[in-house]
Amino acid sequence: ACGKSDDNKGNDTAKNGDKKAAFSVAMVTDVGGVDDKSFNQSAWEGLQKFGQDNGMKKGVGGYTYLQSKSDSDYSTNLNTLARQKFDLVFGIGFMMQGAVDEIAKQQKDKHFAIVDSEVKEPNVASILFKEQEASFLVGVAAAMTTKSNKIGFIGGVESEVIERFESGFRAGVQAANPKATVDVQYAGAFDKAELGQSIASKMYSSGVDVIFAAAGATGNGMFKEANDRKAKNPNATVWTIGVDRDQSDMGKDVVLTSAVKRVDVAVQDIATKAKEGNFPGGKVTLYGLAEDGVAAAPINSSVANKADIEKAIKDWTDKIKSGAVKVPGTLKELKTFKAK
Amino acid sequence: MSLMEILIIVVPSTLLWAAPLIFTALGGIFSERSGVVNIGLEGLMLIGAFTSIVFNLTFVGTFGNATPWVALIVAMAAGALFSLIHAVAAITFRADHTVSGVAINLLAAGLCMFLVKQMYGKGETAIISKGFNKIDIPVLKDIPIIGKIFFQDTYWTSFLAIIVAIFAWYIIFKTPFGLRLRSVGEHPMAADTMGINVTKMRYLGVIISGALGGIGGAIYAQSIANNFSHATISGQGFMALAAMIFGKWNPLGALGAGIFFGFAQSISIIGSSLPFLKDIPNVYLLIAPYVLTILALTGFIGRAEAPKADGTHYIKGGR
Amino acid sequence: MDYVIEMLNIRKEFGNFVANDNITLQVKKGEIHALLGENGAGKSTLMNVLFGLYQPEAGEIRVKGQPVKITDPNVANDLGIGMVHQHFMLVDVFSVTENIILGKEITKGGRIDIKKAEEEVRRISEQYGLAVDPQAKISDISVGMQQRVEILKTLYRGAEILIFDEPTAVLTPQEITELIQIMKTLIKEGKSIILITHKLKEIMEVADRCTVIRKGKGIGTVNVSETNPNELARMMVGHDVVFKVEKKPAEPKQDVLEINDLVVKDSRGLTAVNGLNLSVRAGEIVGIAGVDGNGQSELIEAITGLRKAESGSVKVNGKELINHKPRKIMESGVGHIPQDRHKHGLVLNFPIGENMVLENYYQKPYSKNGILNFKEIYNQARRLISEFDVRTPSEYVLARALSGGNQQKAIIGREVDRNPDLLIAAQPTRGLDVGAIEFIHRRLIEQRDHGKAVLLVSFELDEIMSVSDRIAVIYEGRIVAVVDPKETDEQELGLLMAGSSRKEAGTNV
Amino acid sequence: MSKRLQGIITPIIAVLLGIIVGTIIMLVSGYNPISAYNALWNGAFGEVYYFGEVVRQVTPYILAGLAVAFAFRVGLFNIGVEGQFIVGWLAAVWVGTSFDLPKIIHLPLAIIAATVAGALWAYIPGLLKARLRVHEVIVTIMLNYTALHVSNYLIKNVLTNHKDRTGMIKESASLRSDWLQSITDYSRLHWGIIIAVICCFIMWFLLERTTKGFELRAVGFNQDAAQYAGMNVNRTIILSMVISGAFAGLAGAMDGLGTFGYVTVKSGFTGVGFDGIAIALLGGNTALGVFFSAILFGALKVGALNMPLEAGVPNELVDIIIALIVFFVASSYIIRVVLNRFGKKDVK
Ligand SMILES: Nc1ncnc2c1ncn2[C@@H]1O[C@H](COP(=O)(O)OP(=O)(O)OP(=O)(O)O)[C@@H](O)[C@H]1O
Ligand SMILES: Nc1ncnc2c1ncn2[C@@H]1O[C@H](COP(=O)(O)OP(=O)(O)OP(=O)(O)O)[C@@H](O)[C@H]1O
Ligand SMILES: [Mg+2]
Ligand SMILES: [Mg+2]
Repeated sequence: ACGKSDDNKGNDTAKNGDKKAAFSVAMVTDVGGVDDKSFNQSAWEGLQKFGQDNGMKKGVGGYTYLQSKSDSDYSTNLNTLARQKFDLVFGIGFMMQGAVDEIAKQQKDKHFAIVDSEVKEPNVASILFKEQEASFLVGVAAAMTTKSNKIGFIGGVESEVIERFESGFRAGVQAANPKATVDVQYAGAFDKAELGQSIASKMYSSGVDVIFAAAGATGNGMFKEANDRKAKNPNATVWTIGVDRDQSDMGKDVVLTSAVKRVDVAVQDIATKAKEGNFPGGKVTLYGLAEDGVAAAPINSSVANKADIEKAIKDWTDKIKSGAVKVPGTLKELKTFKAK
Repeated sequence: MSLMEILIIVVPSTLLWAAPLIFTALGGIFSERSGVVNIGLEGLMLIGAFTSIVFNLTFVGTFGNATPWVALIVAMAAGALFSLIHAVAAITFRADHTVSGVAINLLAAGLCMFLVKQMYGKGETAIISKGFNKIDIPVLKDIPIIGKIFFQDTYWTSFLAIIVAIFAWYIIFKTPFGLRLRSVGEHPMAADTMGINVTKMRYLGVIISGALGGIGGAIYAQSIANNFSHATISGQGFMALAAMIFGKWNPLGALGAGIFFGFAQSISIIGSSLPFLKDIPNVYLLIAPYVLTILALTGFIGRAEAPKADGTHYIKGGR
Repeated sequence: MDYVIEMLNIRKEFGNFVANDNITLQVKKGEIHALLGENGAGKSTLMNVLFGLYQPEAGEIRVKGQPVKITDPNVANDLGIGMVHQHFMLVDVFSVTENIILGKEITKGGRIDIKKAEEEVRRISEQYGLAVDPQAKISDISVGMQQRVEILKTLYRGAEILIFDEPTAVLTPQEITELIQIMKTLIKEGKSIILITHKLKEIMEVADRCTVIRKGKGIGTVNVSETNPNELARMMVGHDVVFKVEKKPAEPKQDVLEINDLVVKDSRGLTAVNGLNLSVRAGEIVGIAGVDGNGQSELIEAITGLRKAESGSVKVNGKELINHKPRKIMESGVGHIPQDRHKHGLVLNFPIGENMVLENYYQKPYSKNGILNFKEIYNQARRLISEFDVRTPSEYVLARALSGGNQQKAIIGREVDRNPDLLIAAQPTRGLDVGAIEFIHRRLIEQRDHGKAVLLVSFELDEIMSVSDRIAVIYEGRIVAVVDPKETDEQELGLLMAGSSRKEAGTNV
Repeated sequence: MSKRLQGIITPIIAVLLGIIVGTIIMLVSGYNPISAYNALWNGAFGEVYYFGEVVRQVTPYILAGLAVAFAFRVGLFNIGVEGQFIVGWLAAVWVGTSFDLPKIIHLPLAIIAATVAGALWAYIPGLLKARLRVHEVIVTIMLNYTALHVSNYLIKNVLTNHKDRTGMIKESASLRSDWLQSITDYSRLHWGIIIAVICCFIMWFLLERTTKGFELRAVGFNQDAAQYAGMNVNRTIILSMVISGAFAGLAGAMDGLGTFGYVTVKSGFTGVGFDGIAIALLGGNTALGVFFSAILFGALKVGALNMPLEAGVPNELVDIIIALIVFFVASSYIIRVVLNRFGKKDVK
């Protein structure tokens, strides 16, 4: 509401934007904030795109976000946005499930959406991704890239979402190269880059040549390790696979691909539906390959068999989209998974 | 996995993780040896991490490959400057050292994130392009066995930490400065009657701790995290504090403790690849470093005595 | 007149309190000048002003006739003024040499040249006859040696004028003799000395002149050869003082304390009490004479349960109490005036009132059902404060704010009031002025007369001789002799304390 | 100026100074301080909803502050409140979800479970300190991480079947109240605040009025004298850690049974335990002081959430202001010196 901050943001706040009671939408991030290079950022990008496409302004009455500083802030933030009369409020991340559930019951005339979790309330749209499908594809890529037949997986904190990444990834590896083994290790944290780095170092040292990290900022350590190894020895085969968005910027020589989760697509989609009066309240909307909700990022151009990999990914994508292959989303399903 | 393989994996990652801890713990030692309790180490690391990343991002064009080293020096200066707040509060204003240290932590966290948002308009910085890289130490790397374990795929900063720790030990125990610093932390009134400026020594102790804490943060940021966000420094300062106590306020002790922490951490990582540990729940490996530390403390370390006047104010003529 | 030091009309205030009010002190070259005054008279303050630790509000200081501003101890050092403080200013964890060179280190290429420094220390210590081990850690050496280190510190800095603040309060008779010898040597070497002491005997023995202050004001300076202890005491307190404690012959009854073959280790794991036997009867005061470090502290700690005994037996009223909990022992009728009043005797940050019930706070009427009854606690405190003449603004001030003498009176009041069958008094009068000492001695004797057993540990032979009914000499953790104070003298005791057998000592008389 | 008056004025001045410096920072960095403070105020007290949220936030803050303060009073630095908080939260939800009992039994049982869990978690450093003289700071730091990982494991593998979140606790174990929520416009205000206030009283009473408190304080000031006086120093050290941990565990129950009603897998610390350190120190480690500083912290934290939206100011600014306030309170010596100087002038 004051001089400089407005200039900075290049946008206006609500105070002078009272033209009409237009559609407004907001989101609450978890402690990561909108620049976590991961799904908060992706969600915010989607929201911004939606806002710009619809000629909305940033701020109250348009589109905005609130960042949480701890778990107990989710509820307050969701509530604040609902009170500011935003028509639709997104809660980004499974951590917000409880808070969304609760506020949705209280603010029955408002619409909410939750990403990565399910809330069974008529005014809440639940957005779930089939992470396993994207990670299946990167698993295929990993399996076709590895020379040592040793592949690594670094998980952040053991949770349902990361379990989907893990099982999909392992299924993909298994499908494309049954001889390859996957070394799975959880760091126990999403914010400990040193753990990511040490785990990656261990994996590379023990012969692993492709690692997939579904571990937030912990994964940064993996990129660091791979870049270091590459810088030291340009002939080293140290591949990494990013997560959530195309993380090729984390190291142009070492990022093989990324398991992309198009939170932005989902957010835009739900927002658009809500604006048009088709809000999928009370329903779970699943975003998988078929819905363009997840994808494998482009394969690094310096991979020798890039074309083969791309072809394989295309084939598997078709199979998955058609339902011919059902990618396992839990470790239990993985046990019985057989690639046809 | 053979023992050799294990060592080749464990040792470099131990040293990598130990380096920032060692620097910061050494900082704590200088401060506490002078009698000023410093639980603000976390904050000092934060300032160091923040400064180094910002500097690195801004000046990488100017300094090229030397950027991380220059950033290290800048972070050192920033840490020293920031620690002055603690010095003024704890020494001149006679603030409770613990309270002031807590304030340092809170302030650093708030300020750095505030500035990141102010400068970049978002909650975290970009990734730096020139950090500290893996290296093989020339000559030493060729020593049979040892060379491969200790001197290959490692970081200059790790060895810098070891050298600085030894240097700090020398300073503290072998030089007039060290003698005076310790005397001020043990019995400031005695030092005063010997014509030593207690206030000056304590300021120096705190400023050095700021400088070393800044370096610790900068090393962490530039060799591990590669950018700065709210999560970059999350608890490492407290681990450094623990390393300082674990090492009994002795630089070589802190060196050992830092390496021990790094080792415990690495062991927990390697554990999942060892046949006999493979099937135990992950949680045991996750808590292993912490439990090991507690066991080590109860087992062979025994009681650690802080400098006698640690945390006290020196008031001329007081009792 | 050839004065090395002149402090003219010095005034020093602490807040609203005037600690030094227009005091003048003039010290001639080559003399030992005594400074005498009650506890809190302002002696230490005056010396701290001279040493640059405090800045005076008014007055002038001249060194060798030149007016000077002594802004900090460095300036004092440069002017050749050195001070041996009342509370030693030594860093426990440093070696003797490190303590001496601190602030004026001998270096080689940036590092301390410890070899050379040790040689230098050895050289000075030989020159002035101050035997020390340059490599020993302060925490490992005796109080006497610590004091020699203090003196060496000043000499190392080339001090010409030495200030001794109550140097003998912590010394054994032998050490005092040695110190007096050292002071005489120093004078011969051309130094001048200002000596603060409460012991008139010492003043009479070594001092040339004596300046007396009372309640912050200068009373006057006298030539020692032209005065006597009674006059000095009168100047100091403003009225006549009785020195000799009046006491009736003891009427000892049954054994209250019986110690058999007691073995106790010290903190370093060395045997400190080594098969000690001792008994104290109801209605008598047994004084333990001995050089510091012969197991006195460990003995007391073992009796009171503060330290684990290895073996042996400690019975009080016939009940075995060895290695029982301190509280159990206390409840069995043992009272204890501890040696270190700041460390053990008081919680300095508690009000003096709460300190008065430090040991029986949990008993009725101070506590009921686990709840404290502050009314009763403070009633008791007020009673003790008036009965034992503890000078304090109120019972609510922190114990920290009281002077040493008054803190001690409070502790004694608390212990005596519990009316223990056995009262252990360790160094009960250390650092106190004559008035306070007399008061405490009378209280101890009163306890005896009430049929209680009193065990007195003191390094002051005077005190041991005048208060005890029997004297047990402790040497290397054993009682080596038990003598009747009426049938011995300081010399014999001194020899016994140094390890000679009774016979040898006897033949030496 | 009387000591008591000074004791009240000094923190107020510290708060004012913190706000002044915060204002300067905003001016320098180009934000509008008036709208920022306005947003802060509105976000804390502007609506009854926010007021309810402030009180909700204050509840665990009071208890975490008491936990730190209590240990401090006995000369111990309990950095482990965070870990004790986490295990308390877990235990409360565990009991809250696992049984079907009448409220009169279930709720107290859940609360006691949290208290006991926190107390046990703190018993470890207490025991190690008392018996082996191991520095409590290291042990509590290490136990924080241990608590985090163990509780995550238990949530995934014991409380749930590989879920990230437990179900809601049974109504019979809940501290929530429809009435409290309705009068505060659906804030998460719950009955826990009563417990927190009672605990303030308990802490005060325990320390200042009871025999045990006498021992605890004596040990805090001078262990040697306490031992000399026949107190069991080791037992007192353990007791103080246990009580401190009990407060921390109780704070966890406030979130487990009140604010959230469930527990989730945590990717990092909640921060409540660390905020507790600042709260305790700001409150001078006394019960009343903790009460007021928890209110200040709670209001600032909740109000801060509103600042980016209403005033475009990053909410880190509030962290800075909190830090500054802690600083100025710590430096109250200098404030007192200045006050005394003014005081004197007035008299003359
Ligand atoms: N730092 C201080 N702050 C306030 N008052 C002080 C301080 N130091 C000393 N005083 C006051 O000055 C008076 C003189 O104290 P000083 O230590 O000089 O006495 P003293 O003559 O050395 O006593 P003693 O024989 O016990 O050593 C004391 O009674 C005390 O009230
Ligand atoms: N920091 C202080 N603030 C207030 N008063 C003080 C302070 N330091 C010392 N004093 C005062 O100094 C006086 C005595 O000081 P001093 O150290 O000379 O005591 P003392 O009687 O010599 O004790 P001791 O026997 O322990 O040497 C006390 O009355 C005390 O009130
Ligand atoms: Mg004195
Ligand atoms: Mg004295």
